Amino acid sequence: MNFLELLGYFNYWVFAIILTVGLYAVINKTNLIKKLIGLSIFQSAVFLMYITMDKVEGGTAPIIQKGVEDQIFSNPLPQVLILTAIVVGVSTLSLGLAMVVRISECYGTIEENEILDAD
Amino acid sequence: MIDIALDILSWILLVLGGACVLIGGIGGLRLPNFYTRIHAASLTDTMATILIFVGMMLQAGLTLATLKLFAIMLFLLLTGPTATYALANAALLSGLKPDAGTASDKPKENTPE
Amino acid sequence: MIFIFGLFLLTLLVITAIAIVRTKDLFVAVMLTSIFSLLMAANFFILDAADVALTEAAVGAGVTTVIFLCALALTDDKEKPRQGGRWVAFGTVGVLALLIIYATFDKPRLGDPDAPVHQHIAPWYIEKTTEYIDIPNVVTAILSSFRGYDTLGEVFVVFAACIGVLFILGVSPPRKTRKVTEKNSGLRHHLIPQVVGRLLIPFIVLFGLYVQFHGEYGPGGGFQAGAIIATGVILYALLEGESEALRAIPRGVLLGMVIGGALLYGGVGVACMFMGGAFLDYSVLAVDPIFGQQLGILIIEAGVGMAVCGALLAIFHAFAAREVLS
Amino acid sequence: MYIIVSIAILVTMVLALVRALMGPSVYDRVLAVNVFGTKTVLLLSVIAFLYGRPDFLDLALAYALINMVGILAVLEFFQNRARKESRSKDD
Repeated sequence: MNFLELLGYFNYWVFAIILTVGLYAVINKTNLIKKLIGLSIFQSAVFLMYITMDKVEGGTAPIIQKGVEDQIFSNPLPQVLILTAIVVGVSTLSLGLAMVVRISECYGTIEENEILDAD
Repeated sequence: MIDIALDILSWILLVLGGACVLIGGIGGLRLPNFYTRIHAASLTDTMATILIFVGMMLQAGLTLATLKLFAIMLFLLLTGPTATYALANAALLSGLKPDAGTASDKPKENTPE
Repeated sequence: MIFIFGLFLLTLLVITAIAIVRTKDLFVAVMLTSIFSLLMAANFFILDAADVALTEAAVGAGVTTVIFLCALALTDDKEKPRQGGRWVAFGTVGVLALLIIYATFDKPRLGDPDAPVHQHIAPWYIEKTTEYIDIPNVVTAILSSFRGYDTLGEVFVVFAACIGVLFILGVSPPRKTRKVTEKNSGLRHHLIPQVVGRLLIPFIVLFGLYVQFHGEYGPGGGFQAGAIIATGVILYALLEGESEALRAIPRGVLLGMVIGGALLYGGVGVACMFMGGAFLDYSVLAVDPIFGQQLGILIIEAGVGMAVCGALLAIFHAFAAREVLS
Repeated sequence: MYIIVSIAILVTMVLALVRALMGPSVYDRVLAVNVFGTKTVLLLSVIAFLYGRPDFLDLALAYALINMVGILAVLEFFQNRARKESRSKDD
């Protein structure tokens, strides 16, 4: 396997690293907002993997141009899935933030261990 | 003939714009304190934007793309300085004083070599 | 060449992600998140996903940052240091990363035209879009016609999240934080943002409408347009104060937009059933099936745009109004 | 030619990112975010031309219009915090 072929996997490695960085924030940080940020990083990693899969060599974005023949188009299906997922991601993220705000109002802190102690 | 002249002109503009972007970036990294770094950032916001976008407009010719490029340039020129103003104001508001006496904001830790 | 740019931007992405997790200051983390979003949009663009990049731009540049900052203003923006348990988590995560990287060697490499994902249904979509729907943007065609059920589901998820936020933040805050406060006047005393912002808002809304109705021909559609228009109104709220924006577009109108958008989408589906087709089969909406498809796509994209715009604005107001009370 | 410009922009993005990671003050980081946003607009426009599909300039246009909102939100955030602090000092 030559070097250029290996570079073809680079996107997946970045996906793996970002995914685990996000996961690290979710499992190790006690601050709830930091956990949510980690969750959104995790989510972005998944987006990146899907969009990586849609690329076709020599392709272009799947918008048909009139009068241009023999275009190769990238795969539109992952794009559709991710396009909606981004907006849904923001609304669910704000749902999480709303819960954190309520927790902070009731307990006076957003550190997980302090909340557990207070209970 | 005109085409070649326009091409060369747009290349010169593009390269100059690239140089401006680079200078601004280096300035943003090297200048000693926050209020001076704003100057470097505003170079890339205005001068580089004008040069690069005019260069691209010359390449695009009279198409819809030129109109869009012009709109992007206009909005960047409007929003860039406004954002910088807002930022400087926010810094001033929370007590970061523009101090002419000292060159660096944290002399001991943050003097760039 | 662009491939190399992609590698470069991806490396920056990894550095930013690590920095976000490492920093103790949550405000800095939010700022780095917005850099992360910019890098993500550039990467999407390089990977040929113009629509997705536009969505990321519309959502990541304004709405996410504003909502995060509102939440930080209501809580605390410093993270407390914590000891112990770090190396266990680090080890677990490291092993997991290595496992995933090992597993990716079975995947087709980037841009491989023979990858399984490009074999089955995707060529059919690209081929048949011209025949059945005849709009240039295949992504919009799939989003709203071929896979309209998915999108309907997503719209209802946005709707549900909006309702959830309104319920959670609808409870009045505890008594001790309630004080008599001066009215939040926004940035009314800052002349330059006032003038420039007032100039920009019409253009933002106009651009949102352009993205909404040009979505069949270029990158765009209801999701992006809703987010862009919501950002325009959020800009107004930042300039004039949140209550002023609420006066311009009252909460009832926002909720009406969310509910109306979702209902419009579902209603088109039911109308298709009444006119003799399947649920969300727009071909029956007009005599010419292609025109029927285009009409259906136009209507449901409008519904999506209304629902997303209303939901994001309602969420923003729920956070921002609380800020005034506490 | 576009290649040279885009490399210059990419290098500047790295420099801005370094500034964002180094700090030292929060404002430096916000400034770096702003510079990064402008550079992304430039990069996206240049890449749209490199691809030869200038109809994708919409993306750069969206960023050019919206990018300021985040920075204004930061200004409002600091303004509110300053006001809150002065109020708690009064009590």
